[in-house]
Parts: sequence; C-alpha cells; structure tokens
Amino acid sequence: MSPETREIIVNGLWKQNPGIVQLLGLCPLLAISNNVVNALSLGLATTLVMAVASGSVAVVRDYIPQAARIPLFVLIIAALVTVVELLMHAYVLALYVVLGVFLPLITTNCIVLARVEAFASKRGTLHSVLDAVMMGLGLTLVLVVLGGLREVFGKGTLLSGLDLVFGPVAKDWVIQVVPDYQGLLLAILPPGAFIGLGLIIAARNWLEGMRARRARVDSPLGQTA
Amino acid sequence: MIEFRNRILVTASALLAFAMFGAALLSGTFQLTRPAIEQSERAAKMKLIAQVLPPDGFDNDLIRAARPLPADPLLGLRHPGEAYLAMRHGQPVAVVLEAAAPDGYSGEIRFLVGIRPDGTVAGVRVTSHHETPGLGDYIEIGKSPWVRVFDGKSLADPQPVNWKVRKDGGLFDYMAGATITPRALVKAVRRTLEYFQAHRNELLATTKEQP
Amino acid sequence: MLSAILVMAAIGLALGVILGWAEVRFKVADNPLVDKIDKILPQTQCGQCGFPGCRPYAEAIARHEADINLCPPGGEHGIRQLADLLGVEFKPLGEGRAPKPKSVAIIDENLCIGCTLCIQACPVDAIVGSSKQMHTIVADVCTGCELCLAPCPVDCIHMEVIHENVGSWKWRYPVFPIHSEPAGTA
Amino acid sequence: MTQPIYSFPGGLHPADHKAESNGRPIAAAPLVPRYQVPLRQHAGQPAKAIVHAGDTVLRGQLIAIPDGRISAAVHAPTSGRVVAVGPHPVAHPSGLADLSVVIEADGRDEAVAMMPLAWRDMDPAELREHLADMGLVGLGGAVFPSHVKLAPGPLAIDTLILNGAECEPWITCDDRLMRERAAEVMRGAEIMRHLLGARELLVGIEDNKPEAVAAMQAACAGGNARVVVVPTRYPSGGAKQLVQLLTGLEVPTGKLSTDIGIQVFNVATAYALQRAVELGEPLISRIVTVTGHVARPGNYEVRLGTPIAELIALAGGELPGASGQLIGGPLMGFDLDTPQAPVTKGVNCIIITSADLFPPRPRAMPCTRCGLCAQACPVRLQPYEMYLYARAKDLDKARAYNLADCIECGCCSYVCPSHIPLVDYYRFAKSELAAREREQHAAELARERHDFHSERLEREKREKAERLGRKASERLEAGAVAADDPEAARKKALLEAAVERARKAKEAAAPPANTDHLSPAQQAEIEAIEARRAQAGLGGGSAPAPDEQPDTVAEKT
Amino acid sequence: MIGSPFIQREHNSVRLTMAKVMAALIPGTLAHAWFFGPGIFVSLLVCFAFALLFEGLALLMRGCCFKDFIGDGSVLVTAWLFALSVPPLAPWWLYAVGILFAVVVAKHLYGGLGQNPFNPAMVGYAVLIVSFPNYMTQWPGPSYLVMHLPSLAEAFDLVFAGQGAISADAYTMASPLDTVKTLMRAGVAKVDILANPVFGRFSGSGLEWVAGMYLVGGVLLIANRVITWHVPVAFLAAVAASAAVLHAIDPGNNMGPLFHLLTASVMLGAFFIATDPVSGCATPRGKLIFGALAGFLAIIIRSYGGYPDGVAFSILLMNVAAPFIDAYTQPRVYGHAKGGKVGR
Repeated sequence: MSPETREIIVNGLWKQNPGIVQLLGLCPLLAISNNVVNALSLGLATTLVMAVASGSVAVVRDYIPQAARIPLFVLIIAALVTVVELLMHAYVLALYVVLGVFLPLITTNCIVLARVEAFASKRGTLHSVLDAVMMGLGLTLVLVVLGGLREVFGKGTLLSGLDLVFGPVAKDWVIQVVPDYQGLLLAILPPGAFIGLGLIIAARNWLEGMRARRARVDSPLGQTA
Repeated sequence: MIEFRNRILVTASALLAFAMFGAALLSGTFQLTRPAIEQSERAAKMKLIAQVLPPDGFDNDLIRAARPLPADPLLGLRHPGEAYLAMRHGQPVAVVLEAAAPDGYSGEIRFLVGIRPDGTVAGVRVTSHHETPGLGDYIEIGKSPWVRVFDGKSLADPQPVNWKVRKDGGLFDYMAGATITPRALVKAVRRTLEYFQAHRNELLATTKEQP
Repeated sequence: MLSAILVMAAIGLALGVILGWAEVRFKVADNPLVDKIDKILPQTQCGQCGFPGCRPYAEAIARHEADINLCPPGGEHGIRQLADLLGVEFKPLGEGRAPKPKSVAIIDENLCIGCTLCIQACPVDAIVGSSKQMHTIVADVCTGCELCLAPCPVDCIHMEVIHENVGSWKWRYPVFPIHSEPAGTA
Repeated sequence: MTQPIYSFPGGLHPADHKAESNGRPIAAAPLVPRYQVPLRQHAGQPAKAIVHAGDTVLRGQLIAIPDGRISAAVHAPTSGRVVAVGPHPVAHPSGLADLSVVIEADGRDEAVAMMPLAWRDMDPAELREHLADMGLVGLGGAVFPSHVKLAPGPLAIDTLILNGAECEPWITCDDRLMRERAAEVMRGAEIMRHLLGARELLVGIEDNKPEAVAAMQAACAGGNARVVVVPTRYPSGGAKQLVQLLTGLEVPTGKLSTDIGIQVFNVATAYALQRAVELGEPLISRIVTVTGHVARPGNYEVRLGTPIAELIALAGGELPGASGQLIGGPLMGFDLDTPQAPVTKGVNCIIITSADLFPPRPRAMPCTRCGLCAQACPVRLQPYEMYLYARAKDLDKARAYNLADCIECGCCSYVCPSHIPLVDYYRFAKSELAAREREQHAAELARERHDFHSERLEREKREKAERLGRKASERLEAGAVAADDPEAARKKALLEAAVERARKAKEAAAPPANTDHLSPAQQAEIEAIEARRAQAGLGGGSAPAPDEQPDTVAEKT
Repeated sequence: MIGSPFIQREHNSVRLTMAKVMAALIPGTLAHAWFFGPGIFVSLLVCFAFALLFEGLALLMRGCCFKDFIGDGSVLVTAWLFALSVPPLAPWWLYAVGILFAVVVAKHLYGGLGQNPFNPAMVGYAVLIVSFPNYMTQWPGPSYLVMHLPSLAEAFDLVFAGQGAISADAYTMASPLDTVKTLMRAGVAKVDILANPVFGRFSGSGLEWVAGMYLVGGVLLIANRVITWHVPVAFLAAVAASAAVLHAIDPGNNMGPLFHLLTASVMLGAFFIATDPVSGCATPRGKLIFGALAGFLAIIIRSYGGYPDGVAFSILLMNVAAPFIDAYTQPRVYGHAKGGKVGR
C-alpha cells in the first residue's frame, strides 16, 4: 500500500473523520442514528453517493470551469442522490419511509460536497473514489457506533428493524442485549443523539490526548509540558 | 472583450451539458423504477390493512375496493378518508375504516379499525400520533401489545357505560402514567363502532366492482 | 422526459451565463492580508524562517506557500496570532526551531578592524561606524537577528543574552505552593 | 465639618491592627555603619549616579541625577565614603538586585549647606525649579516623582486632596505623622496649593484615626483647608477611591486625576515637601512602621538606605516564630526576599510575619463564579471573568474585561471562598501585556528601520546603475556615432554594462580563496593534509575546531 | 510564588458555602417528610451515597486532587437538590441513573466543580423525566389523603426491593400540576378540577407548606449573603406576572399566580437552583434578566409544554444563555463613561 493510499484511508476513518473530527453532515448523523439499521443504511447510501460523485467529478475535473464549480458539483450530487432515492423507493420501501427526508438531504450533506471540492476536483480518479469511500465509511462507522449506543441504551436491543431491509425473516435476528430492559428513552430521543455524539467525540479526543501524552513522555523533551 | 465572452460561453455550456446529462439520467431512472415503486407502495399499504383484518383471510384486491369515507365527526376525521372492504368468496368478511382521535395528549391520533360484519372489532392499529414518548406511546403495536385490548370488543360487549378506561370506571386497562391517551383512543374506537353501526349497510354493500 | 431535460438545460444555460459574468465582473485583486501578517511578525528580519526578512515571509504565508510555525523570535504567541488571523490550527514551532532568549549583539572593540561588512549586513541599520573606524551597535535598536555575526572577518561580534532587571521584570504565572499534599496529587 | 456624602462600590473591612504600632511616638533611628542607596527608588527611569567608589559625600549631597523627565534625584543619607556603585539587594517583589550606591558612614553626619526658601514670595515656576533636584516622590507607595505632579497640567487644578486615609491594615506611619507633625504637614500642603494654584484643599482621613483627625483639624483651624472624615473601608486610601469619596467624581480610565482638575498627594509627601522648601533638606529620610511579630512595634524616622535588618533590630528584633517580612501592607505589599535590602522612598511599612498572624493561603479551589469578588471590587470589575482569561493566558480577552482598570487592591483575593490568588493572575497578565506592548513597539521601530534600510539599498543600487548607464552611453556617443540605430546601440551598451556589473558583483560576493585555481599537484597535497588531519581527529577541514580559529582568521585576512 | 494580599477573610470557603446551602434546605426537607412521609429520607440517603460514589470515581479517573474535592460538599448539594426534585420511593436505580448524569455527565465531563454550564441536579432530573416519565409522575400524596403512607422501613423496601410489598396505588396520587394539566386537557371545568382534594388552600395540599419552607430557607441564604436577592425576586416576579397575564387572558384554562408561586418546584428553583452561581448569571443586571426569563419560561412550559412542570427545563434553557447575558450586562467600570458620571 502506497503511503498516499494509507494516508487517505487513515484520514477518512480516523484522522479527518467527517463525523467526529470535521463535524460535517451532522444533520442526518443526528437524525438517523437511533438504531443500527437506520444508521448503517443511511451511512452506506451516503458512501455510495460519495463514491460515485467523487469518481465522476474526478473524471471530468479538467472540463469544469472555475465559476460553475459548485453548481456543477451540486448538480452531479443531486442527480445521484435522486437516483439512489428512486431505487430505494422501488425496492426497500420500508427503509425508504424510515429514512424519509434524510435520504434526499444527502444532497446537502456537507461532507459529500466537501470531499468533491477539496479532494476529487484536484486529484486522480482512483484516489478520489478511495477517499470518498473512506470518508463515507468513516461517517458510517460513527453512525453505526452512535446508532448502536443509542439502541442499546434506549431499547436494550441491537439490529432491531433489520426486517425493513431483509423482510420479515430478519425479525428473529434482533439481538436482545439486556433482557427486561427499562429503556433509557433519552438515548432514542433527539437529545440522545447530541449527547451520544458528544461522548464519542470526547472519547476520541481522550484517546488522542493519551497518545499525544505518551508520545511526549517518550520524546527527550518529555515532562516539560 | 473576446476573452470575456469566451469565459461566459464556456461556463454556460458546461452547465448546460451537465444539466442535460443529469436530467436525462434522472428521467431514465424514473421511467425504469416507476412500476416497481407503485407495486411496493401498494404492498406496504396492504400489509398495514391486513393487520386489522381477521386472520382467516380474504381474496379480493383491497386497494381497488377502497371507497371514500366522509369526514364524519364520529370518525374524528378532518378530511375524507377511505374504507376498505375485505371479502372472501364474494362475502364481506370485514371492513377497515380510517379514523382519528382528535383529543390525544399532544394532538391527533390516527388509526385503522377493522370491523367484522357482526360489529366486533377485528383489530386496531395506530398509524400516527404525537404522544409523549414513554408516557402515551404504548398505543403503538411496536412498543406494547396494549392496543389488542380492542380485539373482539363490540358496542354490546362491553356495555356502553363500560367503554371507558378503568380509572373512569370502565373496563379498559391502561398503563401507569398519563390516562389521556388511552382515554382518547377508547372513546374514538367506540365512536367508530357507532359510525359503523349507523352506516353498516352501505359499508358492507358488495356492489359489483366497476368494470 | 424531454420536457425535464429542456427545463434543466434552460436553467443550466441561464445560471452559466450569470456565473460567467459574475466571475469576470467581481474579481478580487489585492491582498491586504500580507500587511496583517507582517504586523504580527516580530520584525527581527533575521531570516530564520528561510525568507529574506519578515515581509517576504508574510507574503509567502499569504500565498499559502509557507507554514505559520517558522518564526522562532515570534514565539508561540506569534504562531497563535497567525493561526487566529488565518483561521487555521495552532501548531508548535517547526522542526529544529527553538525560540532563543532575547539577546543583543556586542562588538568587541579591541578586535574590530572597521571593515563595514557588518554594517551592510544589519537589516535595521543598528550598527554605526565607517570604514577603518571602530563600529558600535546601538543596543536599543538591535533586534538580535545575528545576521552580523557571519560576515565579520575577525569574529569580533558576539551575542549577549539580555537578562531581566528590576525594570523589565515580569510577574510570573501564579504557581501554588503545595501546603497540604505530599505527592501524587499534582 | 461636613461629612463626605459620596461613596465607592465594594471594599473591605479587614481587622486593622493599627493599635500594635500607633501607641508610641515616632522614634528617630540612629545612624548605622553602612547605607545602600538604590538608584531606582521611584517610578520612571532610574537616576544616574554621579559619584564613584572612593568619593566622600556629605548628608544631603546629590549622588545621582534624574534621567529624563519621569525620574528623581537621589541624595546621600549621611556623610561618609562611597565604597561601591553596583548591584545590591533591593526591596522589590522580584528579589532581583539593582544598581545602588553603597556609603560607609563616617559617623559625623555632616550636611551640605541647605538653603531654606521663602516660598510665599516666590513664583511657582521658580520654586518648581528648586524642587526638581530635591528627590521628592510620592511617599504613599506609588513613588511618582513629585515635581512632575506639581507642574500645572492642561487643566487648572481646582481641588488638592491630601491623602491621610491610610486604609491598609497594620500601617500607622501617616497616622503618627499627622498626630505629631500636623502643622508641618499642613504647611507642606499650603506649598502644594501655592504651586498648583488649587482653590480647595481637602484632607481625607479614615474615622479609625480620631487623634490624627483632631490634630489635623487643629492645624487647619483658621485656614481654608478642610478635614473630611471618611468611613473606614479599604481601599479608601486609593487615590481614585479617595477622589470618589471626597468629590463623587471618577477619574476617566487611562487618564490622571489632573484631567478632572484634582491632584492627590500623600500626607507624608506634603511633610517631605515642607522640609525640602522650608529647611532646604532633600528627601533623605522617611517614617516607616515596623510592626507584626516584632518585639517593639512602632514608627521610626529612618534614613533612606538603612538596611531593613538594622531597622528590625532597632524595633527589638523579630520574635521567635517569625516567618519573614512584608513590605507595605498585607493587602498590596510584597514579600521581602532578604532583609539586607534597604529602606527606600517607597517603603512605608515593614511587617514581620508569623504563621499565626498570616496563616498561609489554603489551597485554591476552582472558581464557582459566586460573584463575591465582583461585589468587593471597588472599581466594579468582574474579577472572575478576568481570572478565567488570565489563567488561560488569553490576555486579549482579559484586557477586554478592563484588566487595565484593576488597581490590584486585593479585595477580590481577600474575599474569594475558593482562595484563588486572583490578583497574582492580574499582575501576571498585566506585566505580560506591558511586555507585549514593548515588543510591539520594538517591532514597529525595527520595521521602519528595515524599510528605510531596504529603500536605501535600493536607491544605492539604482544610483550605481544610473551612473554606469550614463558612463556607457557617454562612451557610446563618443565612439560609435556611425551606428544605424542609436537607440538599439544604447540598449546593447546598457545590457553589456549590466552584465559587467553582475560579473563584478559576483566576484565581489565570492572573493577568491587560496584554494581556487590550484594545480593538480597542489590539490593532491591538500587532500593528503586533510586526510592526516582527519586521522588526527581534528575533523574535516571545512569545520575547524575552535582552537584553530586564529589560524583560519589569519588565512582569510 | 504567590503575592499579596497576604490575608484572607476568615471562615470563608467553598465547603462552608455548600454547608450553608444544605442547612437552608433542611426546613423544606422536613416539611416534605411531615406531609409526604419519611420516604424522602431514604431517597436522600440513596442520592448522597450514589453522588459520593460517582464523584469519587470521577475524581479518581480524572486524577486530580481527590482529597481536596471529595469534601467540598458541592456534590452533596447537587444530590440534595436532585432528591427534592424527583419522587421519593422510586426504585434505587432511577436515582443512580439521575445522579450518574448529574455528577458524571453534567459536572465532571465538563471539568468538575465550577465548570459545568448546566445545573447538574436539573440535568439529572431532565434526563429522568424524559427517559422514565411514568416513574417520575408517581408522587406520594399527603398523608391525610392516601390510604397508607409507607413507613421508613417500608420505604427502604420500596426503593430497594421494588414495589411488591405495597401497591403504588396505596400511596401515590397525581400531583397537583399533573392533575391540572391532565384534566384541563380533558376539558374538565376548572371548578371541578379544584374540587380535587390534592389542592390545598392556595396550591398543592401540603406542597404549599413545603414551598413555604423553601422560601424560609431561601431568605436565610440571602440574609447570610450566600446568594443575592436578584435571581429569586426576578424569578418569582416573572412567574407571578406571566401566570397573572395568562390567567387574565383565559381564566378558565389557566391557574392563577398564587397557585404557581406556591408550587414547591418554583420556590426550590427560585432560591436554590436558578441561583446556582456556576451555571447562572453573575452580573447584577444579568441575574435579574436570567431570573425573569427563567420564571417566564417556566410558566410557558407549564402551560403549553408536554410535561407537567417546566422549572427544570426553563432553568436549563437559561443556563445556555447565561454567558451571553453576562457578556451584555457588564457593570460600568470605574472611570468608564456610558451613563455614569466620569470626571467633571
């Protein structure tokens, strides 16, 4: 793996994670993370849109005039999102209903436009797609963790609603993490999304802080700070 | 000046090209997915209605058998709704009515009631509400089986005086906390049954479907 | 389908014309940022940043060609101000750059041969003297940039750290004496 | 006597501890063998010494002259011999040494001829000239040179306020001075009024000093000065607070009281002025309170330069359990680093501390924004906000909360239930901001000088080019008249001249070294030498060891 | 090195301030026990225990000055206020969750003592009312109205062993605020609502006495200079004024000012919660604005919100606005113009 590829992957998943570092695309992140299935679905839909959008922008980047840059990006993204929306409407209706307005809102998700603008419009196609996928997966990761946390704390289950994707068979796949759980309703409600995201960001900062501290102690200048 | 005009031309034609391409892509997808979308919408609606129907099944196309329902105060509807007649072997087995309870704790509670021809409730399902989470939202079948208390009930059983929550001296149980929500729903179901009683014949009329 | 494409095409064309016109019409030319950056730099003109003076470094920063953490005399405070101004993240001084204590150049008057090389090197004209005459450094104006050290053929210039005196003394950041706790609770 | 009808916000009522030291009359301190007289005893530039080691001096002799407008003269406290002019411990919070004149007393205490002035008959301007070299500074603690404050400003002074409030606990030197020498104080104040042309003269005294009030009222009787008794509340003795108490006016931020036609002097300054004018005696002594954990607390008239240790001995010495000394009051004073430091013009009180009298500050807890500090602040600041930003070293924010208006009175720290040393944070932030301002100023200066420097280089280059160009064209005109196109020829000549210039510049930039243009044989020899040197551990020839430095220099020259 | 001042006010510490606040809470707590049974002592004890446990753990995890902070008393004040805000006799884990959010999330995640932007006790309360509304609306009724008020031992049983021993119906009643909200929504006439025995002379039966005792404690706090008068006065005045206006507009559907003023949560909020210096305003004018807006919001939320009471939410909302209000209500500093008399 070339260092550049590695950097793209690390940036997307951790260093520049859109959800908890760049804090982009928070609107769907907060709205759709009340359980794992919703979170994963929206995350993957976003990733798909990002990959195709970044890829296509990277291909045509040399033909895009400077002034019409943003409208063109939005045009491409909007078209892709609408295609995804139509497909989901046709084949996974239940999920389509649950995701509701947040599906078309992927168009205005800053992270999609941000990666197109900051990366795909300047770099090669393969790297752009990789970057988009990694950023999308980074977002999905945060969404899934947040969705998982909220679901476990709020309902005591994991993967509830899987039947929306795979049909009634999947009803049995729901994992009851804590039997007879009272349900911390706050976690499911909108405030729970904010508190949960805050805790995840705090946890990441704490980890980074520990790493930085360890690095400092190891360095010859250690202890001074 | 030439330079100036060129710039505008380039920008405009790029946007033009992308707009046309995007529009074509969308139109194409739309045409391709339209049948699939229609079909799955219909299936979803069927699934919901089927929940309030008797388990022994039906054999007609419910959606096509839909007939308009006026915004009658007994139904609590502010806009005309729909009724679906389920039939088996040409005989009506139940009718599904759209109805609403306007006096929920936080606004309207909309629901479907399936009623057998003999006036007993086959099932009640809440389709939308704004009740306080944790207090009044146990009327959703996904949160609690409470709403099944209506199954098999009719205007004669229990007696009209007992069509109340327990707290008010009726027969209907409720869960700890606010009583407004179940109270509203019990009242609304009773009224729907009254509406059914008043319009039984037209609701169950097995008029030949229009060709 | 055709109507959709036509509508989109018309919108695209119209927006494109407007955008193209706006691009040409509202072009921003000058860059007042350089002045603001230059104002933050300490003006020692020492060239430790790799640019021949503070202004060239400011211009490089404004063009995004240079990092903000290359100026040791500006110290951490300077980097912080630059980060604030440019809306970027603070970063510690670049590799191998450490702020030195503020010092002033002193000419050893017994060794000076009056060659005027240091006078030409001094970016702020802090050295007085003329050919074959002994030179002196005006300490008040000296920025401590050390640019005069290299050209001196007889190595008669050295840097002297400016020590704190009663007049320039600063109150320290309060540090609490530890009364009650022995250790481990810092 | 009308009572003050005004007030200031906030303030404190700490235990005043005045009784310990105000019961005894002022005692004159005897001569000591050695005096250390610092050259920086006042605000502004330090004075410049005009004596050297070995000189003999007389009492009252000028030994250092003011350096600039904001500066004050320094005089010899007694007769004797200057043994050193150099850094010596001084009473300063930093604990740093400062330039001082050390005088060995000869015991004769001979004085220079002193010239009393008939001030009533003198023009204020003439009188001021005489005062400039008397070394007078504000004796309340701010030590601002008095001759500057006695010069008329842009606005006529309407009210002269004599500050006898002495609001800090423990300190009683002004109290005793007013009790014992009220007449002299008032005569000094009259001189001030004469110099300033002030209409009104008010004396502000806190009501916990009834004897001083009585004495001053007696001294005022018949005159048109008025003693105003103010309620005892710290910091009523702050100049700005006293102005507010007596007149209800506030001094605008960043300005002086003279900007609203008011001038404030300490009673001790008035007394010193009276001595300077009526006796011709420059400022060589002052009254100092020695109190706290000491055998005989009291007030002493002390020559400036007396080591504090000697003064403590005079007061019977420290009692067992003493833990240190404070200079000034407990609220605004500072911890003395060494008792070897001398009494200076600004030292009004020496408090011997002990753990009982001054229990150590408990460990600081986090700020809970309880707001007690804001309620105690006499200038209505929000101390907790300033603390927050000063602690985070966000100095600009701290300044935005009017840090500059803080008078460092210590009220906020005193009342803080979290025991946060708030004032320390403000002092840190203020001196950091001041240093930053100095740096900014230096940067401005350097920028200007650098711009000038660059412009000069540019100009010289241009002039040189013009000179060369002119020469070339002259040559051209003289030699090649036959050229078809004179313009093209001129351009060509200019080009050639420029190339020539560049070549020359290059040569100048890289002066020929003795290692250039070598024959192969020589080259080989050098390489062999280098190899030997490397073996000998001397490193590469390009990086000579320090002890080789002279050689290299010789080679270059 | 620490410089001047070298003296400090005596008997002055965070711990002492906290002790004074707790002392001022005693009358209200006793009144509560008198009317609603000794269950409050059990919940208070449970809250103290969890508060100290979580505070200790958080301090140890943060690795800072365990000894200095564990005894500062702030967490006990938080626990006490929390215990007075939630129904007694609820299962122990309910208190644990509330205290966990109050102490760990609202306080220590933001940096501990003095750093929390929200009042910790109210955060704990808000989390519980949102998450477990059914438990949070089961208040015991006054002793003379319910069948059987649990004794101390029974209260222990209820809290730790669940509700098996004694039926909740035996001792709980809908609280006055709950009753007002439910019945008014149901369209019951106000006269009929007020005929309900849970109403006393002015407000909730028994609860109006508890509110009065909070008032006594609050006045003691002002007299002791632990708090200033600004916030309580502004808060109560705004509650009275807003309630009066709503009552005047539609007397049939709104309770009068006296009813609202004498609810326990309003008094507790006015003197003990809105006055929390850490999360509230600190400038005098800021305190007035803070208190007034909090009181106004409390009535608005009570009247139109989804939950019966609004004091906790209104104070939490104002906590967010406090720094902003403070920034715009700085007092005029000595020597600065703007309305003041500076110079001649």
